[in-house]
Amino acid sequence: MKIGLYPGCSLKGGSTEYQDSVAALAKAFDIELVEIPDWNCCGATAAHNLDRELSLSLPARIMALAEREGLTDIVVPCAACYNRLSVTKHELAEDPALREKISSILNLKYEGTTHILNIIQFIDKFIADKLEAKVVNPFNYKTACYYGCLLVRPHSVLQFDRVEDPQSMDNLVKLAGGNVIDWAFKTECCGAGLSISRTDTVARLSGKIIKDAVDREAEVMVVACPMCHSNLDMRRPQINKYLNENIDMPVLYISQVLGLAIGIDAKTLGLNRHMTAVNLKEKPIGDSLAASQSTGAETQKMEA
Amino acid sequence: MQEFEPKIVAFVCNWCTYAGADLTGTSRIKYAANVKIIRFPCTGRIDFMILMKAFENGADGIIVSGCHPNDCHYSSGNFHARRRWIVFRNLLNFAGIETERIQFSWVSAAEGLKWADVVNNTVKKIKELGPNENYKKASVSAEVNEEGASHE
Amino acid sequence: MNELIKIVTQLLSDKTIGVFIGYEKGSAGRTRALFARNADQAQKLICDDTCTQNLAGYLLKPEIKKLGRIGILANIPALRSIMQLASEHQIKDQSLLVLTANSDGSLTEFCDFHSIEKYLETSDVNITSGEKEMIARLESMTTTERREFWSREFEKCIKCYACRAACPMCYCHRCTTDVNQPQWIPVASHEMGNLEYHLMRAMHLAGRCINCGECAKACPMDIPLNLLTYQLIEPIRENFGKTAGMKADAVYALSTFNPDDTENFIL
Amino acid sequence: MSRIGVFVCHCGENISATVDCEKVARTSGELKGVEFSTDFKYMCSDPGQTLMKNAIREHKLDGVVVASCSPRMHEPTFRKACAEAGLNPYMCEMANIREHCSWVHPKGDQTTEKAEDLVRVLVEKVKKNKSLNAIKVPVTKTAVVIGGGIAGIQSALDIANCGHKVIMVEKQPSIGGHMSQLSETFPTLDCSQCILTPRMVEVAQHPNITLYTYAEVVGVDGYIGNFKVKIRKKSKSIDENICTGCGLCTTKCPQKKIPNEFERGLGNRTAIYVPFPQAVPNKPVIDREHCTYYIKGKCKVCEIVCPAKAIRFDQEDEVIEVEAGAIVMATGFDVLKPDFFPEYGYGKYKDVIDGLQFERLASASGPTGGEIRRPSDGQVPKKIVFVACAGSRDPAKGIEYCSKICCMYTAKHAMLYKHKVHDGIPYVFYMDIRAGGKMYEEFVRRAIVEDETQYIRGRVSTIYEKNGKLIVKGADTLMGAQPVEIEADMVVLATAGVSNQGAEELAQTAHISYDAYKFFAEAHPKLKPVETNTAGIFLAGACQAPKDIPESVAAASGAAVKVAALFSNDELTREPLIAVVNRQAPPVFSSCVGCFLCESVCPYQAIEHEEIKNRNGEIIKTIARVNDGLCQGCGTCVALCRTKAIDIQGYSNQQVYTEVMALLND
Repeated sequence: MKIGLYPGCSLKGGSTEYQDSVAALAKAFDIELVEIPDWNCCGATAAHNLDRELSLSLPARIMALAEREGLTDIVVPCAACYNRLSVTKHELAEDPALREKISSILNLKYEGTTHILNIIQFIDKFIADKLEAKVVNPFNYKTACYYGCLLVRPHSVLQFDRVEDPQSMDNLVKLAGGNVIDWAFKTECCGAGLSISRTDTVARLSGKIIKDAVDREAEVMVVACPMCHSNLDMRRPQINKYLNENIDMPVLYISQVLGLAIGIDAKTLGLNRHMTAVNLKEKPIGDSLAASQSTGAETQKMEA
Repeated sequence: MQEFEPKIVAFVCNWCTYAGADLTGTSRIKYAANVKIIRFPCTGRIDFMILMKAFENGADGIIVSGCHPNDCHYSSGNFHARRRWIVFRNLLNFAGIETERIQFSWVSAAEGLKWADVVNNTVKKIKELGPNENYKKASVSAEVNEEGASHE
Repeated sequence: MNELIKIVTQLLSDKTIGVFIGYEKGSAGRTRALFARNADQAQKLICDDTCTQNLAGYLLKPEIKKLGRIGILANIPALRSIMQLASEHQIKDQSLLVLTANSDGSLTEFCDFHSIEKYLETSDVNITSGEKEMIARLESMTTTERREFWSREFEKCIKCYACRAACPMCYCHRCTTDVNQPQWIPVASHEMGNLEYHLMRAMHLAGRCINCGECAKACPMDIPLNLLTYQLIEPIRENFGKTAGMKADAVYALSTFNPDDTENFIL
Repeated sequence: MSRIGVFVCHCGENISATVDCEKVARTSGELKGVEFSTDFKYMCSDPGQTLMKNAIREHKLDGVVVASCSPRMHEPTFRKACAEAGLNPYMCEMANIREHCSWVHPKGDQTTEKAEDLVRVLVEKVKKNKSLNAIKVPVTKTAVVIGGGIAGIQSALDIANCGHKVIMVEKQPSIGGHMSQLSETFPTLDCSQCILTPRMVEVAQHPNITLYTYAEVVGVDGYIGNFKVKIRKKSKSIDENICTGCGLCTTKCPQKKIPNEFERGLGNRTAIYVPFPQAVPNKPVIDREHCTYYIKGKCKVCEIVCPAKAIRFDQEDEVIEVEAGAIVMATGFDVLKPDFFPEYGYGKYKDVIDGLQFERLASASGPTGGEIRRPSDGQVPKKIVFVACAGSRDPAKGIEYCSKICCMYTAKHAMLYKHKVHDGIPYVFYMDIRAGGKMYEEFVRRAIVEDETQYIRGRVSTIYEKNGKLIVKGADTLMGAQPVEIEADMVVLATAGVSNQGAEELAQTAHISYDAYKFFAEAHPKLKPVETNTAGIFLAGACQAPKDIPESVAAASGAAVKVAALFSNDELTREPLIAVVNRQAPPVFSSCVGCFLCESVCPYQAIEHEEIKNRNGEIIKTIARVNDGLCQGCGTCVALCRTKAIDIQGYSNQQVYTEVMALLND
């Protein structure tokens, strides 16, 4: 099975462990990830603030290249890239004239036939139903799933999960044997692109997120966005300073969590590359079963 | 040579298009005088045979118009009419009769301007198509045969 | 064949039915309809591949109806006629005794509509490939060419109404052709009258025609007038999802609607 | 030979400015069958009408064509004038030479010719017109009121007090509806039960009202004046005639933990129960879903303790059919299920409740006896956050419309809370305060000024629990969209008012239309607000759209007046422009062949089967018959009928055929 991969800058730079873990996970499920040849910047946080056509042309070129390669499903692990590609696809689908114009700017035919998948959608579509059978080390930790903003907003475009109270990552972690916590900061702002320019703001915003998770006894936090990860992981010293505490709860990518669960070794998954050390204590398997069952029961009760 | 002035009959429903054409009048919007309206309670009442009769008697064009879908005064008469027209147009086309000579439209009681447009565009189109020779030819032979056979 | 005679003889003798409509040998090597009212007459019954006429056309004739309960040897078109007539409230369930000859020569007896519906589900009810080709050829012509084609054909029509008489769906006591207040269809068989008669006939059969072709077979002038109604079968199936003569409780395609019916010609 | 009169109107200069009216009158006078023609400045004026009436009498006219404005304007005027002159009103037709001619074409011969054409068409049509008489339909002077909330109660009492019979159908075991759940009512803060219960009792005791509770309407046939309504009386498992309502059974029932619907789940009830103490009728029903006997096959404690021996375990549902002349729909509304907002935690946190639950908490007869105590631990909340527009005006997640009542009841809730918990702080998150209505704005001001309710203009983004508090996060858009966090003890969501469950099915059963939100649709949003498109069926209260109590009551009385007006005559008259199936002499009887393809084409179910029988009672033929009470005259059946057996009066085959002929053959 050939799936297109758009890594974007983060996965090639600060978050190579995300790329490594996604690759390892795909390999474990016999999925061939094909990096889109000659890919370019998605425009990130800057382009759409400056120039609309530029902000649409950049992602459109990426998708047009994928179309040319005959790739239909594109996994975009970075939530920011996923957002830009999805928004572009949506806007060009709505406006045929604009689509023509962008095609002519690119000098490349853009049809809009690719499916853009974020990491969770990718796992849901190609891995989830085979996952449980492969779990060898249930991820039996109290886990806080953090989604951030870019995965779920704007809802009218992405149509992904519940916008204020998403569940999809929680469900994946449960499949891996995890004990997810119900908490309040799943989609609160982490500080996003202020990561570099305003570390004080990031410390305050990300600090609240970390604090609430820890208060609810989370042992580990799971994310699906390199930017969230860098704020919550790399800025931990500033966060701890702001909170006046010493919180060492690690922050993992969802691909790393699932990788661990199916027995991929920590090094391949790049766990050693995190700023906040990942020191997860081994737990007996029985614990996790009891835990996941009890959460299951709770969820049922809630739904009822 | 005098310009061809087509004869066009409009079969319209009382509640939407007739009222829409009234609005064209109250708004003093001008349109071609070739079209004359015959009032029906509903498009559902319009029999395909009355369209054939209009052609037979020398109409160069026909307009059929009523309430937009979901707006029917009788809730569904226009839906039934629409089905009938889909089939009738198919048949006319297969029999080699120009379906372009029948203009179907939805004109609501608020669309006075649209009514004027429908009329003007139909008149223009029928002028381009010219007189309805196919039917006229057949009608002439009919008149000869029908002499004295007309009922009253 | 003997099997058929045996069954019908039994049915007639024990008065299960009053008359059986089947086929017998006619003149010039052709078959013709037989209305067997007793065992003797039943001996003349034949059943072979010359028996193609749609006998359902006789079901509503008062002369036949007064003979008592009717049995009929029905081919696929006749079965479909029965279904269509049932949906038009002309035949009641279980009022008929229907026999059908299968391709292997065996006989199937239907006691109710439901079993006929089941049987038809797996039967071929399409028009023949030859007829399809004819329609395609006409459709590929220009409008003027088609008009000329039909003009030539309708010119031949002598308004004998054999097509109407042969059609199992033309059972009205008073055809619109015969209405003279107002005179919808010109009486004489001139071109206009003929055109309007045939258009009217086709519209009245739209969504009801079960493509037995009896109209064209009956035409003494060999006008392919079955094509007019056959051509409408596909658009009606495609647009409205309806095929005539398949269900006894079917709702007529033009008696119902879907708010989402689509067209491309209404402004 | 016809004797037709043609009257050409100048309409001041509206027609005569572009049409040569004298010429139109002159040429139409030359048409075959035209006995008299004239033109006049204003045909619709008194002298114009007098001129017409005189001409009809003087020239013994048997048909009239008025060439003037649109028939949609003055057809009734001229038909009435004809009738006054002794001519059947349906022998009058109008040629529209104003809207369709003089106003849309320039002055000139072509315009005058068109006017002449139009007159000729109508002259020919009139020749084919037939004298028609208005249709008379008998009226059954009984009204069925569906729904026993305040709207149904008001409507029923008003109709019954006019001296007509009323049958009230309520699906719950008691009448009273949502109003009986309310604590106090805005803007006067009088006790809801206190003003409602006397009305409920009045319904039960009114000699003209028959009350069926625990019952549903399952079928509506017929038409205005002559409905047949099928009512399913669900089995109550008790004999109502014997039961004294002592209530002993409800105290002994072993099933005591069933969430009480009336208390919105904040209290419990037994399996045999009376929904609330003031219920009317005050007799219990057995909820078979929860009753031990129906589940396990044994128990029957209620039967054992019942002093009147009124328990009937084997009682079955009963379907009855009643005849009625009119129906009032008063089925009320429901509130949006708050699962639209997972982020508000309804269902997850016990202390996040909806407005109706708060009403029960504040009600003196409620589960807390009127004390505001939070459901989780019974503590008195010190801070309550009220969230207005929880679902209303929210196209993304809820519904697009304004639920209208929430602004007012939220202000009321804040006040009630403050009156009961003096040191408590009520907060209200709102979008706008919509307080149009008598004393409404003043009421909200009181909540803000006197009762110190903290109104925050902004939406709530999320609610979560932390250390036993509900953290409400929102924005204050009047303070520069500043984020706001409130540590509340309880949250009340003003969930949107939506159409009742089953409203769509009921609308289909009754053949009335409903809108995109499944509220019943009125016939005209301004001028026919309590009528439906189906003659004889009226609307009262919140089944039409969210309404507060005064509005519901006003609409209910409006509907009642419509019913009373309908019942003021023994017969009602209708325009005779309807379809008819032809009849002929035997043996044909009718050219209808009884294919009944017209049956499903009729939007009004007006096609019936008529059996023609011989002297021995044997059926000779079954033909279609048009029910003249149901037929509205669309003519769709006429166009479908292959044999032309159905025709429509006023637009008959003869008439339209003649019009086409006249138009094209000048």
